[in-house]
Amino acid sequence: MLTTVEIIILLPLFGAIVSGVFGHWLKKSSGYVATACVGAAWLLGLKTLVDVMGGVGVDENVYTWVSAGSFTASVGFLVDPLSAIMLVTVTTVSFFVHVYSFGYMHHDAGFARFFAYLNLFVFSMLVLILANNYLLMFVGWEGVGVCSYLLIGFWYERKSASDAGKKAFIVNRIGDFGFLIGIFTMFGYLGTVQFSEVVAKAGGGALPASAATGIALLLFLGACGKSAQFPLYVWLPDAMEGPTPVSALIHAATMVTAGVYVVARSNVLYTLSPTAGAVVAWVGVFTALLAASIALVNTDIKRVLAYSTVSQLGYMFIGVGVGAYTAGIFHLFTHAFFKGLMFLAAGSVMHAMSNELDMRKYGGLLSKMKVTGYTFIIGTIAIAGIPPLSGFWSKDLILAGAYHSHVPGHAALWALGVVGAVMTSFYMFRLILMTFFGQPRDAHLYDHAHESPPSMTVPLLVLAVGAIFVGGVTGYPLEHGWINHFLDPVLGSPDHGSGGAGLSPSVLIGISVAAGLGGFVLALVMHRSGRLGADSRQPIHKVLWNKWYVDEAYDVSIVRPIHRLSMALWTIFDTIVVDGIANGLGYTVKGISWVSGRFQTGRTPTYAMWMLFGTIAMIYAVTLP
Amino acid sequence: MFEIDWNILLPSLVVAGLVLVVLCVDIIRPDNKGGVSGYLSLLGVGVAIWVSLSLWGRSPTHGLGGMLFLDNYALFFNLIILAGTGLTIFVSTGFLEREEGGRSEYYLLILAATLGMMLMAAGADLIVIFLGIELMSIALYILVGFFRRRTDSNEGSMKYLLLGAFATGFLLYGIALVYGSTGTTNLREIELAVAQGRVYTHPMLLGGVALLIVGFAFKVSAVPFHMWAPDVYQGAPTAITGFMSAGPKAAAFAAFFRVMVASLGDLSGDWSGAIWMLAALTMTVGNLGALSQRNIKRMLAYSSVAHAGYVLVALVAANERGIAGGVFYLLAYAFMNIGAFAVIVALGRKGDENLEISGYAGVGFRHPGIGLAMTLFMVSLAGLPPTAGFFGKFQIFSAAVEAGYIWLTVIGVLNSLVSVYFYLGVVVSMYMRQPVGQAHAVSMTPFARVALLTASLGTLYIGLAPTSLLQMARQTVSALL
Amino acid sequence: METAVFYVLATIAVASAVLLVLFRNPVYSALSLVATLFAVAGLFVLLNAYFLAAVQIIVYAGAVMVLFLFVIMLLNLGHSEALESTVGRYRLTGVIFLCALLVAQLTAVGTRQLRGPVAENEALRTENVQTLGKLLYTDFLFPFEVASIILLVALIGVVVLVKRETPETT
Amino acid sequence: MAVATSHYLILSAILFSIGVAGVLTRRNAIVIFMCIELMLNAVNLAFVAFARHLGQADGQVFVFFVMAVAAAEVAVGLAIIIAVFRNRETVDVAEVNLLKW
Repeated sequence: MLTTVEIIILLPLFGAIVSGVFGHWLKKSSGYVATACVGAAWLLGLKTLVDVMGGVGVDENVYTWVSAGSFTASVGFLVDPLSAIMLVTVTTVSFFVHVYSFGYMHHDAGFARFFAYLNLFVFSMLVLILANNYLLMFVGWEGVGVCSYLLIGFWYERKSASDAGKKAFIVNRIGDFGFLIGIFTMFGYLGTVQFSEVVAKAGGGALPASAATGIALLLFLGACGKSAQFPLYVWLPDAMEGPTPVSALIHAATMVTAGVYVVARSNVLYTLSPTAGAVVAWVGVFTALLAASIALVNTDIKRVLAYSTVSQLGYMFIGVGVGAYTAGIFHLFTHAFFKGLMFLAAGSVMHAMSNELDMRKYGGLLSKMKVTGYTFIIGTIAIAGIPPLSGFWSKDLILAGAYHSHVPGHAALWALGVVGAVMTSFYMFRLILMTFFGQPRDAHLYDHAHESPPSMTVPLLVLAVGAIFVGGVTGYPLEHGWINHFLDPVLGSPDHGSGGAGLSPSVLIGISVAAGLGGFVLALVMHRSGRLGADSRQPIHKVLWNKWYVDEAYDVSIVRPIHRLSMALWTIFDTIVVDGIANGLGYTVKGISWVSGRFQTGRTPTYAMWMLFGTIAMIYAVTLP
Repeated sequence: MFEIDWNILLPSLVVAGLVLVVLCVDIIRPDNKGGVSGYLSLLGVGVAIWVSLSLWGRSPTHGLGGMLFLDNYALFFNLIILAGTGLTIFVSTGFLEREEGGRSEYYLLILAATLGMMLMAAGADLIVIFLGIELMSIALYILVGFFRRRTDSNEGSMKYLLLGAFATGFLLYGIALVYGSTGTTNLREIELAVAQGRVYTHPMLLGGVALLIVGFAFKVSAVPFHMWAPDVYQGAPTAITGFMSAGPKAAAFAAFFRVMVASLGDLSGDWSGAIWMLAALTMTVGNLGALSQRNIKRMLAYSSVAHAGYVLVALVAANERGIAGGVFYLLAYAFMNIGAFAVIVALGRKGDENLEISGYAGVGFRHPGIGLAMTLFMVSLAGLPPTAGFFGKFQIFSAAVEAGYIWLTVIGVLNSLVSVYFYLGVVVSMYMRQPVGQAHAVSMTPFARVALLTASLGTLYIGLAPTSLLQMARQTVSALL
Repeated sequence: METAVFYVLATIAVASAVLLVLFRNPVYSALSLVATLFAVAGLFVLLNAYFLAAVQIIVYAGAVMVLFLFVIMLLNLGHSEALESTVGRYRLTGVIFLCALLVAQLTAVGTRQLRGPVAENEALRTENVQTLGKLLYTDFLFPFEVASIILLVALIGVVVLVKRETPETT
Repeated sequence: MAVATSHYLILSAILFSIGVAGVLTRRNAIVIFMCIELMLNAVNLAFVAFARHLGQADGQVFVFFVMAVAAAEVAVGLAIIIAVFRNRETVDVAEVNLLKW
């Protein structure tokens, strides 16, 4: 008899097989099968969460994959509060993205194929989060990678899409390398890859601190690849070449959070190694700021959201890096709702605007797309960290955790986090204002704009409800909410290093709320002055009514430097350094490959010559001591 | 006179008898075009597998004047070799008819090569190993050039022969030096001589070891002794290429491991550094070479070089898990690689073998079964979980970490990651490229279908339920350590 | 006396081996290989390997080399000078250097302690053929059988590779 | 006074290396093949020298097998060369290089 967990995992696999193999005959009905499978998994996921809340956990080995000597690897599943939260997050977003895709992909020739990939992805993701050992987790890890690759390049006729797929693939290889070596090293030291045993053995002192640091950093390298952290984040913005539901599901809500999950799951290692934790937190904050500053100036709606995702993932890493694991996972949870929502809403906008992505051609859409517009605004308020919407609760928990942590420079960490929050709020409201307010900038596109079909708007509404409430319901009161009681037993409560010293909690909350509102006000002011959307290196519209002197000063002293800095960061880091490294790596390897091919001349004497070289070297190598 | 322990001889005797039976059938029925001989060969291979399995688990012995071993190690390799042979015969039936008209000598030569391989795995004396290598090689030289009117087939054959004979020279010189310094060519006596310090001159022994390594490295196509492999793999008839990459490689490793670990294990301090370099180079050059290939046979040739590198890592580690992992990996490799070649054969047609990877565009949709099977083989070769290839690599690399070879593991993992690119390239071509030109029908004989199915199921089974086979692989190790 | 014979034979062997490599004409090369084989056969006699010396002359210098010459004549390569353009000077230098290195290595590993007296085996000298024969049919019976299969395979292989097909078979 | 075994070995090494040099420099496949035969002969010489040094017959038996194998290899090799010649009208290994890279 199958257990609930097994059914949850097998459902999407079944859906994938049906729509993949029989999609040719099933045509559109394959979408129903796929969606029904995920829907059932969603309901069972909710039931599982309720069970776990009632104290019923699962840690079962379903099948001994291999057992040879001291080495055992099983296909086994672990359901504890952490994986239950992940399970609900993944299945919820997946289900609504499936529903949404009905409308979005309706006219696409690859309808069945799309659903097959999507289901396969859900299956792999569930394996990833429900596995009870690192080996099986790696199976899911690679599975989501392959699905992501397939889905980014879904419209493979477009060269940019297949290039983006390739890039994602190459960059993720670097991460996978870290992950694999991490597993090997862990196995070498502990002789096991089972979570429970790793916790027991590492917690019992079987792991020297240096080894813990090494393994933790290697795993973090893997996490950087999957979760798009500096310097491995470059693939994510390009991944927007995929269909929008894919961006919402994989590249915002689920797969990219796998890295955060891994770090949280391996919390015992990061607790053993404060160094590794600090590295995680600082990489997180750096990424958060870098990506946010790029988002400040980008005009491609999906790319802004992509950089925003990278930035928010950075926040999650700050959380798990400083030891506030609950905060990190909580933000993952809330972020899935509002970022998923915003991507789907962006898809709805694109749908209405003939797939135009440039925000400079939008404007005034609110009157035409009420549902999309208002839900998008809800998502924006949520991500800006304005109470009482979801983002506020989780982001504040992270910032408070950072402020109180032991990590070197924790106050700076907090301050930078707040700066990032201002930027977040600014670029998101900028997006909203440019898209839904003001005058339409492209009359032709505007005339054809229309609200999307219900299959697309209903998921928006549902996710909007989530974006409003999940944070407050689970996170109130701050630091003592349900989520803390639920997750802290597994992940450990963050230790408040500086205790009550420094700013009081209410001041911290006040500052972070002010940051969110500040960004909004800034965006609004600039919108009013017409500077949003215009390429600000162009002369500014002179005729605008509030041509205040203050505005000019402000422009020179703040906006332009920030703009320049953002552009510089974007050019230097994104397009030159990181992109260059990623592409360069590809070209270098290919180049070496080509050069090494030249040795293969096809002439037998040349081959014999190399053999003689080898022989002489071999005699030397063996006979010399 | 000495007593003959027939059990020791039995597996090779079955195959040798089969060679003679097939020869007689060919003489009696020269016009059967290989049909009857094919069926007979399959039957015989089945018997040989059954014999090998029934001898499994006995306490290790040796006999025939100390020339042959009978132990689990040899039997396990018998299984790999015979599985490879059986699958190749299945694949060959339709292939031969299509390409050049079946000729029954084909099966006879395959069986002779198989016999040679089995002797390499079971040989207890360098002379038997040498004769096994030569029997296998001579049969393969002929098989590579079997399509004698094709220039590429000829060319591959000639290159293989010249370089193979060249390498034989080094191998023989190595055997001579080992013989001169220990006074024997018997593997167990060499082990004793080394252990008891009865070595005539130590540098000479080491020189001999170096040249032995060269000889074996050529047969397993380790860098820089690999250069024949891409050309020969490309030139050979496709079914034979698959055959060559599985059995002969496994057999060469069988002899290599046995000689290095069992007989010369005490000298591992001297040779493991050299093998380390060999392994690192082989993995790297193999994968880099494969990266820029457009011809699928050539790509798989470089891939087979790279895979030899992974197995060499097991030899460097030379511990229980490593050797078991290496042996296990060779089994998995036999299935997935012959499977891949079965697909290549299936997708070719008379006069146009369709070997460019770009020619695979759209195959995944037009022939879902074949596409799925090929995806499985490629994913497995790339070592993605949860396939056979992943599991073998996991064993080998964790053994290397256990033995303290962290850097070699790092190189190996990096390589394995690079390799995903070109293996998935085939999958991408099958599923994500529009086919150019008219689709053509794929005709597979029932036998070829069976081969493809067996290889797929074998690959799946080894990946999903490796326990029993891995246990068997571990039981072989006691013969060496 | 023995030493003198050794050096004479060694000189012949090396000189004709060098000529084998240097002659442009494959027929001359083949004939110099025959000379080397004869010299080596003489060395076998010095080393008490009378049977092998005989085999060397009958099988190797006789049958095998005749086969070589036969093929050279068959393909009419006897005087095709154009076939062999000269090897580049750098390549030649490289090859000579590498081979010198190889000689140095092989002698370095091979000869250090082998200057001493040799073990006497009376039977091997006086009853060479009998001794070998006994060994071949007892201890080495199995390899002997394997060698026979190798020869069989080679025989079949040659037929496969060069036999002209009758017109009606395709 | 018998000639020391080391002398035979040095001679063997020299002959072997000349054979190797021939393989590397010649372009006629048949001549290359002859050079390989020379290498095998050098090995045989070493074997016989070792056999005498150790006072054993095993080394001589080994040579016997080497000769048998070499004969088989020559037969197959020449057949292959003939097959190549029939297709290409050449036995120049530098020209037989369709398969490369």
